[in-house]
Amino acid sequence: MDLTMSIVIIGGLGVLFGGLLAYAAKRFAVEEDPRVEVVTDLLPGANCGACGLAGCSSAAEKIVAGEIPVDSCIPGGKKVADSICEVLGIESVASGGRKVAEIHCLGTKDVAPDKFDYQGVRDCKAAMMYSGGFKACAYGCLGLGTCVEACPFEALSMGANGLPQVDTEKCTGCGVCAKACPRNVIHIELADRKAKYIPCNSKASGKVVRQACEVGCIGCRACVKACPNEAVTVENNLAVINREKCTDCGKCVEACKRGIIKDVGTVLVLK
Amino acid sequence: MHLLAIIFVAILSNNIVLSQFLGICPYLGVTKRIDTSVGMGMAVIFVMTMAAIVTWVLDLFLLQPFGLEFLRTIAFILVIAGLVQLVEMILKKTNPALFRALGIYLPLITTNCTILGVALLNVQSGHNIIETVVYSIATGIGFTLAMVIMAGIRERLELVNMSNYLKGAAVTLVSAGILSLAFMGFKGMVTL
Amino acid sequence: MDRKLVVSSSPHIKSPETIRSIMIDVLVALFPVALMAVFLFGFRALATMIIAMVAAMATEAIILRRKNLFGDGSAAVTGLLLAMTLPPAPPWWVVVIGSVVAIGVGKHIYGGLGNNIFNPALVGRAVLFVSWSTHVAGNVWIKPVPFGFTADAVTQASPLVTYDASLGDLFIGTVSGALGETSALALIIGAIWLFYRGHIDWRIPGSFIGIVFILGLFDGGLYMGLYHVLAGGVMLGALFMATDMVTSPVTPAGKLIFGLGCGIVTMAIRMFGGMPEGVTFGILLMNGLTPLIDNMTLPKKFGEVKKSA
Amino acid sequence: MRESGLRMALTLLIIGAICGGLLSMVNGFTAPVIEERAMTEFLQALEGFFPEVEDYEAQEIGDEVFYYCTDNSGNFIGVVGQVKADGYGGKISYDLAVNNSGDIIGMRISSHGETPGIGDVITREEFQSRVIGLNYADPISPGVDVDTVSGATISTGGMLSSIRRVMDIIGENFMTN
Amino acid sequence: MSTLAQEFSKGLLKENPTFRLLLGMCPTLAITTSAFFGFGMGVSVFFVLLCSNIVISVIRNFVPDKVRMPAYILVIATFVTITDMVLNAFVPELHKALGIFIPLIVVNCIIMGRAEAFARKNNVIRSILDALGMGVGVTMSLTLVGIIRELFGAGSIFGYNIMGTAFEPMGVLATPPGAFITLGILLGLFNYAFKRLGIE
Amino acid sequence: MSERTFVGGIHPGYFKESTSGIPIAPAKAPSQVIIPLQQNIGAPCEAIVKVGDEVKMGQKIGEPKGFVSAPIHASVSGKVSKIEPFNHPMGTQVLAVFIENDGQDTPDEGMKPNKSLEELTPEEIKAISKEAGLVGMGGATFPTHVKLSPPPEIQIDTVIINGAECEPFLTADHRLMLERADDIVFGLQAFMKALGATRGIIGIEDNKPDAISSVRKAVAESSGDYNIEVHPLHTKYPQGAEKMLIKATTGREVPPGALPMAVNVVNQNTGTAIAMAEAIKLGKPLYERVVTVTGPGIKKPGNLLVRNGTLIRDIIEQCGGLTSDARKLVLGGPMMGLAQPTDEIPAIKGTSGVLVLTEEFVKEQPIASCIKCGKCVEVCPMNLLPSFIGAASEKKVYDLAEKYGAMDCFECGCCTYTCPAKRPLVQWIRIAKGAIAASRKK
Ligand SMILES: Cc1cc2nc3c(=O)[nH]c(=O)nc-3n(C[C@H](O)[C@H](O)[C@H](O)COP(=O)(O)O)c2cc1C
Ligand SMILES: Cc1cc2nc3c(=O)[nH]c(=O)nc-3n(C[C@H](O)[C@H](O)[C@H](O)COP(=O)(O)O)c2cc1C
Ligand SMILES: Cc1cc2nc3c(=O)[nH]c(=O)nc-3n(C[C@H](O)[C@H](O)[C@H](O)COP(=O)(O)O)c2cc1C
Ligand SMILES: Cc1cc2nc3c(=O)[nH]c(=O)nc-3n(C[C@H](O)[C@H](O)[C@H](O)CO)c2cc1C
Ligand code: SF4
Ligand code: SF4
Ligand code: SF4
Ligand code: SF4
Ligand code: FES
Repeated sequence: MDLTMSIVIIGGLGVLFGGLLAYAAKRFAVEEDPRVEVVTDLLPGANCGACGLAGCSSAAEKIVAGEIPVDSCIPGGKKVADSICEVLGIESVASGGRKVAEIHCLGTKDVAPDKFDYQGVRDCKAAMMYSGGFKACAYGCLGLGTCVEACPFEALSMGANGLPQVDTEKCTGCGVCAKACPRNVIHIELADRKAKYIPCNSKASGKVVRQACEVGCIGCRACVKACPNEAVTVENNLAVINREKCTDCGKCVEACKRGIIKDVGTVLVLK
Repeated sequence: MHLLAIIFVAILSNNIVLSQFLGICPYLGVTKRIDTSVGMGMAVIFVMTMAAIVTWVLDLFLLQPFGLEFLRTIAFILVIAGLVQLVEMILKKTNPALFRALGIYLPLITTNCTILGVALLNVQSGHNIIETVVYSIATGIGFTLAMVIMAGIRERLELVNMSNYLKGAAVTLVSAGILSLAFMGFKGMVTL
Repeated sequence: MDRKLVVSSSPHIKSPETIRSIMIDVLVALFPVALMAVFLFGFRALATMIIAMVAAMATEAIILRRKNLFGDGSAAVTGLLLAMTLPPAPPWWVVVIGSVVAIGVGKHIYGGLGNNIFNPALVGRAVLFVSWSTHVAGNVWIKPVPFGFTADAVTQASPLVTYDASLGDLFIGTVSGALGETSALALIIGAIWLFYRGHIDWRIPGSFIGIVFILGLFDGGLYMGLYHVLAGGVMLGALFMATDMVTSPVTPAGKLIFGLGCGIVTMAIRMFGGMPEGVTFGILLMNGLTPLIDNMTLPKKFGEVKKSA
Repeated sequence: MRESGLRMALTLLIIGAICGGLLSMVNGFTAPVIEERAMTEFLQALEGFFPEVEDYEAQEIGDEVFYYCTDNSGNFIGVVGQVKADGYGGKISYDLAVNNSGDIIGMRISSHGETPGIGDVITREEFQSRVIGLNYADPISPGVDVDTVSGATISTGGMLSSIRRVMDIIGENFMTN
Repeated sequence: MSTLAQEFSKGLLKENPTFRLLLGMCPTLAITTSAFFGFGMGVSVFFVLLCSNIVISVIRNFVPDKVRMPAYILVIATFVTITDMVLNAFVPELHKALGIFIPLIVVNCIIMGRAEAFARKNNVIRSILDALGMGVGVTMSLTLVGIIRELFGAGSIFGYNIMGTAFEPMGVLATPPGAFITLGILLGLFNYAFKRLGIE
Repeated sequence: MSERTFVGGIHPGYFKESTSGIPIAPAKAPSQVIIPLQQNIGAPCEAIVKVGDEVKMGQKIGEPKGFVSAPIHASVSGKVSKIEPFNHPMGTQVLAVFIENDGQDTPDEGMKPNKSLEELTPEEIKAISKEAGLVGMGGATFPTHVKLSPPPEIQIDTVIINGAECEPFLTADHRLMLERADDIVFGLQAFMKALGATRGIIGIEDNKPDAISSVRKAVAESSGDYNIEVHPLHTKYPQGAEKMLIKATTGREVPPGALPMAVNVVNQNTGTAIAMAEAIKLGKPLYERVVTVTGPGIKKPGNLLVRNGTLIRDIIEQCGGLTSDARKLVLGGPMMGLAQPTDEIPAIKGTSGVLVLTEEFVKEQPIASCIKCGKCVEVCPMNLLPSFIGAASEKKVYDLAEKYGAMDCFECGCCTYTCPAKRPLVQWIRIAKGAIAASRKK
């Protein structure tokens, strides 16, 4: 008796709900793209905002709808972009190599003095509101760590020298830090490039730089002349190295009297 | 008077979260903002009451007559899961506005132990249908109350410099503990 | 110019008041209360207060890895107020655990001074109450012996159980009870100091005591109204603990609601509940509601015409 | 037709039937054990109160049950009430045993919601010893005739009031001599 | 295969259901007043988890997607009910202590979570290993919380008096507030420990 | 017997004694003035002189580029030596006209008396104020002619002269009220006529009883048929903030985000009134103003009549120079003034004070957590929740900051002044305002 009734009741309830659900599923069907959910799962879920949207799920929606490119998620990189392509059944786009943040300032406290004592909120943007920042160099890093705070991946830390350090392992190249920095000290670059680079951001004239910083680029063009590959140019008083042309020969490093030309990597991992 | 006592006990002195430990998962998960915790609370009140009524009827007319009380767990949960899914589908189609307000919480609710817990408590303590309805609504209100208080606390803690290790679930639990201490003050006021 | 100037946001002058000066003011305000406790309950009361304060300050110093024991003074206030809610002579380890819980759980889990949601001293007391009720509630109230600094302890029931103390005794404090709660007189003197220094505002104590009095009227007329205000922890709670700025609302309307809530819960517990004393639970509960209250009572901006909330 | 309604219903029917059947079988196996255990447990409890108990007869008074116990010669040896008291955290269920001269000889708390460390003193010797030995004719007014436990006045007071009430019932219904 | 070992070990620490995934918190709080109850609950969850993981991974290919949830729930509820009846018959003391939290294992997020996230996508072997790891993880966690609460709240562990007779237990640990606070602090400590050990 | 006041506010130390008794003295004209081409809120000016040009004192050298702007005039006679960016009190670099002073002070021909006030039409008064480059001298440097031209649908009925001078340390307005009361009354009459207002009010804090009686006397002696009242005000910072002043004198409350004209009021500083009077009576444009040079870091404090474009360093030198422990230079008062990184900064139309603070004022105190004492809430004259705005801004949750009223803060500084936890509330609020404004623009 128990046995049959149990079977009948639970089985019956099963049928009832199976049937009801089946009916309801037809009757109340709502169009929804199931791929959105799948794509959301694929995204890293850090909700970092590097894609410029509110979070990963809205990015997924827009990606599926084709409103933004499949490789919009910078932290996810090529891997995620490829798997999204797979889901959406479109051909993989060749998104460039992995990118990382690079700090373009070597003006530590010892070599680039402050012009006045700033008191108040310890935040670079806040400090910028008072006479354009306390550092004598109007382009250098203020060292209050707004970028460190902004990084959604804990890839930045404030070094003992008062400049932010990038942990290239953790950095996803999302660029959130670069956007947060009020002095545009952080550039996003290819991770595995072979080239020298110039960790200075000063577009001031050589005279001004000399007063404000012991190491900053003064735009003297010694490196331009030294480079056999025409990889170095000076724009706005600041030398820039073209990574495509640079062969990493090191001639410019010898030429620079201020010693500001560095190997990619040496400064990046400085701890 | 008896019904009032049920309400008092269910909301305050035997609060479902703070002294009965049911529904802790959403309590930790959905109390980040006040408005979402209100939404979740409303959804719980609705589903809880509906589920309690249906399971009460089921128990009285199907399980008890055949002496099949041992099937309560399985029968109830089946009914609840089915119901929630049905409601979700129907809401989505017929009332998209309400669905947007409550719908996102519905899937969470199936696996929320308050619903099954209250359904079981109702039949175990021999409530009649009126008591069942009152008890379920009051319990839902108690749940919402606890949720909203915690959401207020957590919104404030958002603006606070505290250890990252304790942020989130850990501090929520400690706060729940102190709140639960405070709610203990209501015990002994009304006995059922 | 030869010197480096300082640049900061306006304003360029600041009031001399600091957190530390406020906490010292609270300690000063509690001095008459402490004096009264020693006067009534003897040196054992002094020992309890010192143990609580030192334990609280030491806990905080360890958590913050701070050398200075006193620091900003808030731990000392917490310790002293915790002692004020305890019987004259609980075992020393109960007092120490109370202080550790108050500072550790009540305060530093939330990130320390200013960030806690619940009144630390009351968290400490509530935990003690539930853990060792025999030591901090029940048969522990010592009969006061004025000037009997080393007199033997004789226990006596709390006036909230017997309901037979005279209003005069309750006002002066010559009744049994927790260290800091018996003497309304000393509490009022202390509170006047805080009021004068601008650290407390009339709203919380006013609404708290007011509603207790009004509800007390229903419990037996004017006499009971006054009795409920004077007996037990209402005065201590309303003047020193509900007013803890960190854990009470900042908005003026919020303060009124907060005080009312504390008073109503206290009286509900006293009149219908299982225990003689509801102040601890009333305040803790309202502490939990404080963020919501603040949010619901945003003040009307200058010049703003009536707009719903 | 893979996702048809029929298939859905059928799947659930099969799973449901299997589950139902399985449960029923397990129940058939455990139910007697549970029942038997409950019986022996109760009998053991009765024996704990009255070692010489041989037979008993249940009698429902209000919503509480009283067991009228007799020894092997059928003599009335005492009553055990399965009764309830109002505690701090809800109802306290307990068994109260009274011998044939109306003295409480034992009690056992079967379930309660009192605060551990405070109200659960009712389960301990400290409180129970105050109750054991009381006669149905004694006054049992809480705090007056029998001391409550301070700090747990509600729990112990509630117990004492309930005992008073139960003793009245017992006196009325069982103590005919 | 090393990944199989991972399937098992992840539940112990890295994805510990209690301290990392914060699942099934209700019983973790409610019934851990003693080490034995914690252990008993852990084992019950373990049992249900194992059985349902096996069955679900076996039937996963036959169940239409739309009725996936009801079907899984049926399976889980069956094992829960069996646990309930068996405990009631043979370990009545535990059954009484765990009370309503036994039927509520049905909705314990760990079990449904594993069914949805794992068993439905993986074969039987992997599902068993997953269940074993998660089950051991839950049992360990619940027992740990139970030990702490019993030790300080009653002075004993698994019923054996540890603290001596002079010890006056800290009653609050046996109450709901104590449960919340203990678990909160433990969680904080675990977060700290995990960070220190580099387990993300 | 002072007026009703507003809720909130603070009573800081006033520090006014060191300068309030010292009569205004003209400052020595420097050998070179550096006149920035941006001297008011609104659009900057365009230079209308070239390097090498000879200019006369009072000659227009900057022509406004927009409606909300006022012309700029030379403050000395001499030769324009260069026009290039230079430090500006706002903390930026702004194009400035450098004039080598020939020491002659040759006046410009344009500087000649106008018709009498009775004969002038409102339009003419507005034109005079515009040509004279009048801007508000109470701090915000809003072009006066704009204030005198309300939209046609608004009829201004009351003009208030702000003689509150509630900022600690500053005494320039106080001295002006003692020494130039008749011109203040004349200026007010001009404003009233320009706006067709029927009521004039001069509000003065009651800690300046001598100024009150001096102005009362001037009102009594004034000619013309104007209804002018002198209102003593409760001494409390920020009594001089226009919304608070309007509330205290007329009982009207300017709604959040609105201007005084929303309640039919226009409000002008005493200095502006005198500049108006001088513009009418003498045809003199605004090229010099009274500056209080004060603070514990100044050796010989005083009130100086300073030419526009004089370097602060020169001004300080004339006041005996700095003491050895001077550490902070503020232009304006201590509550709202701007701290400067250097003293190589020219005085401009809005420079009401040069305040030098010493070591003891700049000791940096650590920022503690908010203890929610509510003192900032109590003192906020706008009735905002500074503590929560600050906390929200600290955590960069700007929508919450907005909810608690960030956008209605006028940065009076009461909250920061009073905060026992030493929280930089105003700075956080400013950051939040910037962020909110930026997100609104999007
Ligand atoms: C958290 C908490 C738990 C309590 N638990 C109990 C309890 O289980 N039983 C009880 O009688 N009273 C309980 N009380 C009430 C108090 O202990 C109350 O003071 C006591 O019952 C009155 O005793 P007294 O008259 O000796 O002070 C509890 C109070 C609190 C705050
Ligand atoms: C954008 C803006 C527009 C203004 N428009 C007018 C106006 O049309 N009429 C007027 O009388 N004042 C106007 N004002 C001036 C203000 O009322 C006020 O006097 C000025 O901002 C200086 O005030 P403060 O020193 O209190 O900041 C305006 C101010 C600003 C900032
Ligand atoms: C906080 C605060 C305080 C102020 N204090 C004064 C003051 O004491 N005296 C004054 O003339 N203006 C003061 N102002 C400026 C006035 O609000 C208003 O802008 C000025 O009186 C308008 O006149 P003006 O345009 O002639 O400068 C203050 C402004 C603020 C925001
Ligand atoms: C008026 C006033 C009352 C206070 N009351 C308490 C109190 O009741 N309990 C307490 O732990 N601290 C109290 N404090 C100290 C301090 O605010 C408290 O430790 C904070 O809650 C810790 O963040 C008080 C401080 C003041 C100024
Ligand atoms: S890089 Fe930019 S944001 Fe980072 S510390 Fe330097 S100035 Fe600040
Ligand atoms: S360092 Fe910058 S680019 Fe790299 S992850 Fe962090 S925010 Fe993104
Ligand atoms: S919030 Fe703004 S208006 Fe209010 S006190 Fe602070 S600075 Fe003044
Ligand atoms: S004055 Fe300072 S400490 Fe007090 S509430 Fe305001 S911000 Fe917080
Ligand atoms: S276990 Fe109760 S809600 Fe998850």
